[in-house]
Amino acid sequence: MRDSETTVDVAGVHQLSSALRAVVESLPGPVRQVTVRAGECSIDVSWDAPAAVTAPPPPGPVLAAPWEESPGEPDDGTLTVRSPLVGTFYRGPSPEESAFVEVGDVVEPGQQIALVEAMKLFTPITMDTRGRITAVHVADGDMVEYDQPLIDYVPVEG
Amino acid sequence: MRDSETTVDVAGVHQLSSALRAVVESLPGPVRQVTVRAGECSIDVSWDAPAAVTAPPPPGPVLAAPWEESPGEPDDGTLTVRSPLVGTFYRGPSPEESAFVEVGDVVEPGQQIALVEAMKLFTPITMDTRGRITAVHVADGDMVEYDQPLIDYVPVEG
Amino acid sequence: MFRKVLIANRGEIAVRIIRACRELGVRSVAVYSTADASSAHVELADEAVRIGPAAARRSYLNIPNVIAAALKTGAEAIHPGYGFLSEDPYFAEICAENGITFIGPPPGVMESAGDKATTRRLMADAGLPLLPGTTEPVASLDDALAATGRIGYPVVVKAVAGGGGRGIAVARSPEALRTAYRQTRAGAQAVFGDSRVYLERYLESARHIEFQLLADGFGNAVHLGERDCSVQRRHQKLIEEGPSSALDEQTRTQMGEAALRGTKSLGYCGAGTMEFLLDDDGRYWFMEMNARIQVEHPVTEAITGVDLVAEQICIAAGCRLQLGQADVQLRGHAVEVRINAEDPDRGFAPTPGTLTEFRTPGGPGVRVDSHCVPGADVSPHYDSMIAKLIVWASDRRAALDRARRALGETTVVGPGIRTTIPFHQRVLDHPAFRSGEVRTDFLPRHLGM
Amino acid sequence: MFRKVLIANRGEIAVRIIRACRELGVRSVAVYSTADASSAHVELADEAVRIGPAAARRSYLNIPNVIAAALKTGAEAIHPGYGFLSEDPYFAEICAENGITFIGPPPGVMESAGDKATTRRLMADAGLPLLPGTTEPVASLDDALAATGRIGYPVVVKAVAGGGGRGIAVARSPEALRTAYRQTRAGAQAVFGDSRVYLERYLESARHIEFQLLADGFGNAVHLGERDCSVQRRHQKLIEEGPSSALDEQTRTQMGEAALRGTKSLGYCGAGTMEFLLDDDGRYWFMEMNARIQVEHPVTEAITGVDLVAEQICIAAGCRLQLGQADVQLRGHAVEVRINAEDPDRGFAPTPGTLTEFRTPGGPGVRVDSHCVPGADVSPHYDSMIAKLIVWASDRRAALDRARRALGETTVVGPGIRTTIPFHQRVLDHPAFRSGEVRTDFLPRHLGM
Repeated sequence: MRDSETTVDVAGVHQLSSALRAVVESLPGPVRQVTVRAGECSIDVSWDAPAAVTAPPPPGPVLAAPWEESPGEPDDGTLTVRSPLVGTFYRGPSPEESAFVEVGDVVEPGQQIALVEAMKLFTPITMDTRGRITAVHVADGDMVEYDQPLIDYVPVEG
Repeated sequence: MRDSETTVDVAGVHQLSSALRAVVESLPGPVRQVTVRAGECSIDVSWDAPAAVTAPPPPGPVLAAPWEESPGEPDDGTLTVRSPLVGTFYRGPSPEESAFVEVGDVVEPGQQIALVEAMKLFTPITMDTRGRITAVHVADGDMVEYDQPLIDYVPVEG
Repeated sequence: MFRKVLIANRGEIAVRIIRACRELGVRSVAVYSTADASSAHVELADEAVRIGPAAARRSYLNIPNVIAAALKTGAEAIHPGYGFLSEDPYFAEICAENGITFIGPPPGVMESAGDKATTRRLMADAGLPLLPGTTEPVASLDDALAATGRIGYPVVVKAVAGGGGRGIAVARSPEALRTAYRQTRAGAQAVFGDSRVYLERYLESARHIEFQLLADGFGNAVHLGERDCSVQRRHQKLIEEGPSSALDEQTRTQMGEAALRGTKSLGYCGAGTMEFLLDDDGRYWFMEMNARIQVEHPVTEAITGVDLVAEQICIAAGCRLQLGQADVQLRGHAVEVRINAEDPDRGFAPTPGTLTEFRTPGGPGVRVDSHCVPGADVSPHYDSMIAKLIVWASDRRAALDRARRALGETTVVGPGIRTTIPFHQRVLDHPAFRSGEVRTDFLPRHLGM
Repeated sequence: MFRKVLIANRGEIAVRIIRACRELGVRSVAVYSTADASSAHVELADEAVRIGPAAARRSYLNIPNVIAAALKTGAEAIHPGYGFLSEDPYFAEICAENGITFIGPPPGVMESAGDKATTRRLMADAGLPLLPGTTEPVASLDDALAATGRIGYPVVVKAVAGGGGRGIAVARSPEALRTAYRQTRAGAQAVFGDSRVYLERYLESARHIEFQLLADGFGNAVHLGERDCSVQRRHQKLIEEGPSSALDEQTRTQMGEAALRGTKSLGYCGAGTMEFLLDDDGRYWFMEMNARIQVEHPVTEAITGVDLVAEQICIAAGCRLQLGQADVQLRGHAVEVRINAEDPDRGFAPTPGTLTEFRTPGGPGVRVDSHCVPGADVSPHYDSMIAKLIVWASDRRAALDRARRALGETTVVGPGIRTTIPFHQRVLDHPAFRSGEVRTDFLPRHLGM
């Protein structure tokens, strides 16, 4: 029982609007044009660019992953040094001293570029090959996980 | 008691939406444009790029259905008379008498072609249109379910 | 014991009954509408018979088709579950006429329990406390207005044929009573085909306490403690728990004995529930008798360890109740929440659709009763229940913590589908609910709903 | 109570512990290997730290990385689950050195319990019955052969550092003993880094009965009844149930008291299990003490209503045990079956793979503990368990019927994946199993396995 009758069925269009959204969300791929009709009411939509598909609902509790999962190697030849253990990342030998490396430095094979500390054991992080540092992903003193990207470099011919 | 009465058949659109998805998922290859309609409701979708097809989910344990689920109408013009109730199927008025129809018979609109008995009530099954009987799917005395295919026929011009 | 039982229902309760049959070694026959062709109860049963199209009136409420399905499959008994045909004495009679056992009370008892005026009279005779009201249906609006002189306001107008919170309206003034009287009569005529109504004093804020009962055909009966269903929205239960934090052992014993007395005076047989209101002075009042298995029965199963559906089937098969009152020991605390496809932010409007994701919780003390699987449709043709979550723990606080944990693990996703999960989480986190101070006005008072 | 606990494990037991933490209001930290990045324990925990590659030796057994993860996330305690680091006294010591509470017994107690020869001596002193055997490790093959003169054949050679059915070999003749002695020593050296072995009389057919124990740091201890784990394959448990149909109340009390006596003489603290063999004359013999939560702990949870993992955490946090022996009341019967990705027809060979379908049972009396969801990988790197199914009912027969019903509802499908479900169904249907006449030789005797 409704309190007031409307001459045009605005409520119906509202209801259809949510049905329309459900239709778009349920379909695979970006759609260009949709019409839904129920009795007297209908909605007709077309997108200029293909419809941006609504993001799927959040997958439950958010994983507290501080770094990109398997970011893959970009195509520009950049390589990544990853953490071989869990611990605290240090950019230099002590707070007073300067960092082992800075972005832009060219570093030699075997040269130390960072330090990871766990249980008072300090594990030096070293270069395998000659390269120019292009990014440092972790701040001094932050915790790193196993396999976490630490430092990016581009190989440089010897 | 509902807060708001549904003015348009949103439920119908929802059903149609899941039917639409099922259609898209069931078809081979990427589709470009689909329209589904049932009574007052319809949905019309077109994709910009062809829709990426999700593989249909495995059908799960087999339903113990004694007859083909929605066999669809074949292309040769055959139509099917289905049971309007649950009961026992009889081909003739009594065991002593002959069947109402046999395969090959041409039957007139309104003519009785079978009998379904439930709770000692006998429901005659009759033809809507003129047609030639092409198959009888159920044996005399077998139980039939609601909507179960009973008899096939091909319409014959009067 | 029966060899084969037909389940005249769908959804989670059909699944529940099929499970009980399987455990008892009884074959099960599902009936289903076209809309439910791929539903879990069809898949789980030993046999399945299609009985009609989606509309319940032409399928699950289609008595000739249900009976024909039972006769043709050789089912010796029919379990009606809840809703649909479960409280229809006419259906129980037809079962009897066709030599099929109806798993429930005898038709005469169902009729008495279904007629609220008759039940009130019988309960008054058995010495159960009744709220001030009319013992007979009121004959006219004038009679109703006159009766309030004795009863006082607020007053509730109830359809004689109603029950489970349907067919009732509250009036706080003579003007409101005029409207309530007319509307309830008209609604009752339309829905139940019986326009008779009676009046009862309305308690704005009370505990809804119900006792679970089991009675066999040999005069044996036990009660299995109470459930507290005070969290309601417009007289519909949303959360049920047991035991009630409002009852001490003495009150529990008294109310249980009263419930047994009332049950016996009805000549009851099978599983049933007697509903009471408990006011703030600790007085309890008989409300109604439900002659069916209830949605919230798992709460009692969790705290007593008794399988109520199996007991129903055994009693209907003519077995003697093996339980004595002393065997019924309550242990720990249980809570049930109904996970419905409804949008709590839009007045609990149903949100039917297809479940693209459906993950239920597990681990200790967690029970899920559901007919849903990923890919299942929540059909707009039937009720919107997706699952019942029942948790048990050693005490109420641990049970609430567990319920919260389990709800957090539950994933229900589908286009357009919203669920009551966020609502339940809000209630479970609410200090008033956690303190146990919950009455039937909890939602308006504490959640503004 | 702790604010944050790290779980140094994976799979269902990690999920189990995270659930307990959540119900207690404790934040949980998961650790995981690269292979488990999308595993349920990572998703359910409040935080997660990647600790190594798939190989357990470099991840779940990598003590520096586990400890670093705890220190960096501020976890105050580590729960080791079962397997992996759970019985490593060295790990418990390192936890202590780093100011982290190890949720388990003190390192010294773990060391005693882990050294089978030491435990035997302590238990003998506490008056527990021991099977004839050597109280000290045997020094040479000649000593072993000489000891059999006193012990008799068959005899079992056991690694001092073994346990849980690993590092043992049966000999029925002096020739067999030569081989068993050499092989067990070599294997124990390789696996445990400790080649010492001792001898014990071997019972071909006995009941495996184990008592669950809880002890706090204040000298309070209770036993929570027994589990019967007689259905074994090569000393590995496959089905566990409780109570045992072989114990009457008097024997249960006697064995429970003996278990408590032994527990106290070890200075035990936390949750533990004492394993006994019960021979056909009704005599029981101490076997070993397990200083961890066990796979089959839910059987005890089902019949006692006690949350063992929550109790472990509370005890480790320094809480007093709230349970007295009189509070422990056994109710009904529980059965646990392990659903493993193994092919029973090919010697229970693991069948890893991806689960395309995974549906778990529900309804009354059914508990599922699992880390699997549809799409999950059963990794070849770890054990092959997919889920534990635990059912409870009012008596043993009803519990077995329920287990059968629940297994029938369980769907595990994936390319190449086979499960132990058909095996469990065979056992549950077997007349000897149903009669309760189950001993450790059930598989060879009744199933020819």
